Amino acid sequence: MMGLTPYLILSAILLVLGIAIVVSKRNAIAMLIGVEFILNAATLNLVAFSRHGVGGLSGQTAALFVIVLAAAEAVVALAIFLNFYHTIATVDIDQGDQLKG
Amino acid sequence: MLETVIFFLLAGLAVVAGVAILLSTSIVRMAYWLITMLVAVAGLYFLMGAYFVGVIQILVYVGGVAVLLVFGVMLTSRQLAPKLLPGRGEVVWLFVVGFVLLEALTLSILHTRWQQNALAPGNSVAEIGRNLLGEFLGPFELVSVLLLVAMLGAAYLARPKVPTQGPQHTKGTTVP
Amino acid sequence: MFTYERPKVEYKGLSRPIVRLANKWGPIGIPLLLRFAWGIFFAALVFVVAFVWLVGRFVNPLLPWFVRDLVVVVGLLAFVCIVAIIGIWGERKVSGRIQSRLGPMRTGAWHGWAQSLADGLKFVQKEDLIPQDADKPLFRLAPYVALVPAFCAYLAIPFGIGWVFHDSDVGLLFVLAMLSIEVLGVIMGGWASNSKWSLYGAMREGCQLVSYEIPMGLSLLAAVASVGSLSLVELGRVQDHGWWSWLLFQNPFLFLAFFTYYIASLASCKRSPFDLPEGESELVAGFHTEYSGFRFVMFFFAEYAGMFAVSALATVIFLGGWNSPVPGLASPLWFVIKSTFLVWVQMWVRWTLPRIRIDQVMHACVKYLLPFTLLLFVGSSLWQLYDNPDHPLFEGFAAVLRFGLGCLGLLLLGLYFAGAAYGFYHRNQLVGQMVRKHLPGA
Amino acid sequence: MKEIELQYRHPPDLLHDGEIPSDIRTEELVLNMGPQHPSTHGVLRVVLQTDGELVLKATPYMGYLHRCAEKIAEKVSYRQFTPYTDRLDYLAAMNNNLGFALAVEKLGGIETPPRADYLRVIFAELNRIASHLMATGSYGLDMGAFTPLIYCFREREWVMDLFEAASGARLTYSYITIGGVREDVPPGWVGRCREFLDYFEPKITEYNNLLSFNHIFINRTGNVGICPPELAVAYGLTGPCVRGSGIPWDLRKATPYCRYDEFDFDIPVGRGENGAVGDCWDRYFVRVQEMVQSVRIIRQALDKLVEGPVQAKVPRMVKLPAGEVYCEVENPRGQLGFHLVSDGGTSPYRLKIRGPSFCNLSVLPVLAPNCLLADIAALLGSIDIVMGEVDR
Repeated sequence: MMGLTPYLILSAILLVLGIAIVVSKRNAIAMLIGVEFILNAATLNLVAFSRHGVGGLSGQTAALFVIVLAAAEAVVALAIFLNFYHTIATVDIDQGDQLKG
Repeated sequence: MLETVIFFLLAGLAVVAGVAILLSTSIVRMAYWLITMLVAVAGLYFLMGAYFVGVIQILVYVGGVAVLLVFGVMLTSRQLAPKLLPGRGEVVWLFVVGFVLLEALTLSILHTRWQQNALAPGNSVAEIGRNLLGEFLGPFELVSVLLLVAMLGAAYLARPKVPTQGPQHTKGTTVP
Repeated sequence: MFTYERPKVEYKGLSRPIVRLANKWGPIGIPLLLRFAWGIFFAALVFVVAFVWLVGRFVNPLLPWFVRDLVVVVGLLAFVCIVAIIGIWGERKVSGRIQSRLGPMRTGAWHGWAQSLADGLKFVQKEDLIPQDADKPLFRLAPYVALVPAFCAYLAIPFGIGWVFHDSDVGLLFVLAMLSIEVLGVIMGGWASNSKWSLYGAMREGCQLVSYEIPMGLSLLAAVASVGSLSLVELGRVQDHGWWSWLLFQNPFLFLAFFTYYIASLASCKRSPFDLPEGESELVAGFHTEYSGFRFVMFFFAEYAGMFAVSALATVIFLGGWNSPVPGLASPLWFVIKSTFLVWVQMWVRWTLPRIRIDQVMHACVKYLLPFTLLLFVGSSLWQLYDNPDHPLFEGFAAVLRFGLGCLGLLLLGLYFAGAAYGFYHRNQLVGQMVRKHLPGA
Repeated sequence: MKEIELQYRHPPDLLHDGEIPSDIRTEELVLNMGPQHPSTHGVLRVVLQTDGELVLKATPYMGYLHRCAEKIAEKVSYRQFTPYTDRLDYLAAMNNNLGFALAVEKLGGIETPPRADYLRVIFAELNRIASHLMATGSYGLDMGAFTPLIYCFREREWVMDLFEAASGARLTYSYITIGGVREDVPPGWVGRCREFLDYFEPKITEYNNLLSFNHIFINRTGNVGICPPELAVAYGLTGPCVRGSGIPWDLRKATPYCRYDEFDFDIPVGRGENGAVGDCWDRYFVRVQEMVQSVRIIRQALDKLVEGPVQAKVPRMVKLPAGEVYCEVENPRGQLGFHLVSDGGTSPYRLKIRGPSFCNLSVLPVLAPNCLLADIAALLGSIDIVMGEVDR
């Protein structure tokens, strides 16, 4: 029988991987991928607590919220990136330091 | 026993996906590794008996967000690929910081006494629905507003900006 | 003296012993196999069915659960293959009849029914081409990513009470989720081909599927909300009092939701008039331009498996699933008949209508279908609110309307059968005279 | 000319709602459409510069089917060249034969007997029907509708049978020769032809119900590829393309040849019923209406068909007086012109052929920008080119 700990450790690994991706990549879309990793780590925590910890279904419900927020975030971020690409013809975020479109 | 094996398979898949993204230089491959991770995590949800969350993860993340992501990649990636690998100094820093963070998290996880619950809660969709419209009604409404705002924002950001070129054609030109 | 020598076929792309075997016996064996294809096919079919039945009937309680699962999965796999094989043959026959031709008439004995088996054999023999600059791992992976989810969808589809691999609380969502993964395989294949036509196909597929998933889900949700369960078995069970209790006839919103679902499902399995991802007059063959041989067959199988899966979903949710029109005769046979009918309508539509343009596809979804299905969802929910003993007047009105809708459905079906009978009676005029005289079995 | 071109360099917005899809800048792709592409109707190559689905520029390249027909003409005798004309617009071989025969007869002053004239009209119009059937059917295919093509082929087969009975060939007939037609039609042919007309006329309504007035089809073709009348004239479009732009220009009425003035028929023009005048739907529907008119002409010609010889007295080796002549006929695709220069020998000194498909194709780069990718297929199909004639 699996306990809570393996899930939490996996979640920690995913979180660190996500942060590493966000930090190391200069491509906006790759950063978005990293953010998805971080969010998934959080969701995994929530569901694991719901299953093995206390709190019942609240964890799963909160996980749903995270998924929905991630979807909204991805959509807006992609729209921004496409605009970014439209303006300066690249998705290298180092180029986006002009603060004007 | 089987649960443990499946857990390690799926967890391994997710971690491998993450590492592969770190090392990859092709943005489309990255997107597909992300999808691998998402599916693996969905599998973990199934393993934990959270069927609804797992299915929603696949439906929304894999079927929606990931497709959008791949789409965005295709629209932007072909030229001027920005740096996808960090410099050598950065790698060292990344490794140190990541290792410290991971170590801290793991230690704190291992040294905390978690209040464990052997019995799985019911995973009925109906109960989640009741939860959403009962205890979580406030956040639920907020999320719906947020989704609306996100939709409007995305549509606004992606709107056409340059007016149509050329003369406007009138319907039904007369025969000379 | 000139002697004709049978050209030596080189079988590549198979494992070494098979290559040796195929090179030795292929030129003789494959024609022989074709000749006896019907026998082999039926023997395999009978074997699989008998195996599943035997294990299910007698051995099931004695075996560990995974053997039972294994058997059911094998049975489902066989079913999907048969659906695809019959679907491909049926598509050809249907198109032939609609176009006043005969379609395949020679392969196999009766109406060329072994045609898809022969096609399959041909595809297996073909060289497995991968373009030089393709992203090879993704190119190889893509057909599986397209096929496996389409098959997985069947794990949650109930063929009858007890005839389901796994009945869960989220069966409906599971099927939808699986159908939505299929698009990833298509996009993957289109991108990895490194051909611009394929890329266009993949982009169109992405646009179209992500958009049409929403009206599709909303129309289904209208039905789900009126039953109060996401379990497909439960959804089928509430419709077991005869055809007037089918969800299709429950209220006018659901009646319309069935049609919106059907339109959206056409788009989601890239059937005409939404077949833009592979629109051959615009994009040579769309996302599978560069695919050949067995990988192409996998995309093909995925398409037909998807076609049947969306039809099965429509059957379970709107058309009473395995329940007979008159109560008491429920059987998986009804389920298959109804789903096959919906698949046939898909073919009918395909061979009648031209293709829509991509901007029209998006406009149709966002401007018309999406608001309309939202309206249906809200309307159906409101109907649910009032259709109960608390509002006797409305309940009576609803009952009358339900009966009227049921009669409308029967009338439509009757008209269809009348048209079919007319067509059958006048088939000599519809199929070209010349064709009828010269081909066997016409 | 220059002004018109400038005016239409940026043609009107062609999407049905008057919106462009999006201007988010994405990769511009250069697409090589053809020479092997299902909807280029042969070996045409169009290089498309696209932004997403939007076509910014289309450049047609041709020459993949060039067979030096004009040069060959200088080396063979007049009679020997007739089979080469079959291969120009291979879907309308009778009309090509007719054009060449008329050019030679005009220069040589050869009088054809009346029966030959009527037979020529009948065969030319039958071939117009066959060619338009092919054009409309394959236009349906370009739009993704398979079935109309097969229906059109079914009817076309009957026309082919009629041709086979008269000439022995089903595609390249060489039936209309210098001085008349090669031989008289076999007994019973006229009745068979009438039978076909009776069968065929109601079928046109069937096609209209199936394809022409199909809502999807109209949305795909109406307001797409609009070619205004001025542009059509400036680019020298002829045939259904210019008539689709609303200009009632038909050589059979304008400069009647072959006793076309004896027949009563109308010139269908595009009226912009489903969009602007000169859109793809208009060009398509002009063809459908022309089939009706052809049926009318054939019926009248069959009634007038007098007995008599079908060949004028022309020597085996035709020798034309020195001089030059330009003769045009109304082909299914437009005006086919033969500019024949003779130095008094047994073969032309120079033969210049004006192919209608070639001239019609020239408007493609003007109409294509701001179309969607799928509209290119619609545009090409509505211009209805035959590469055998474009490349010659």
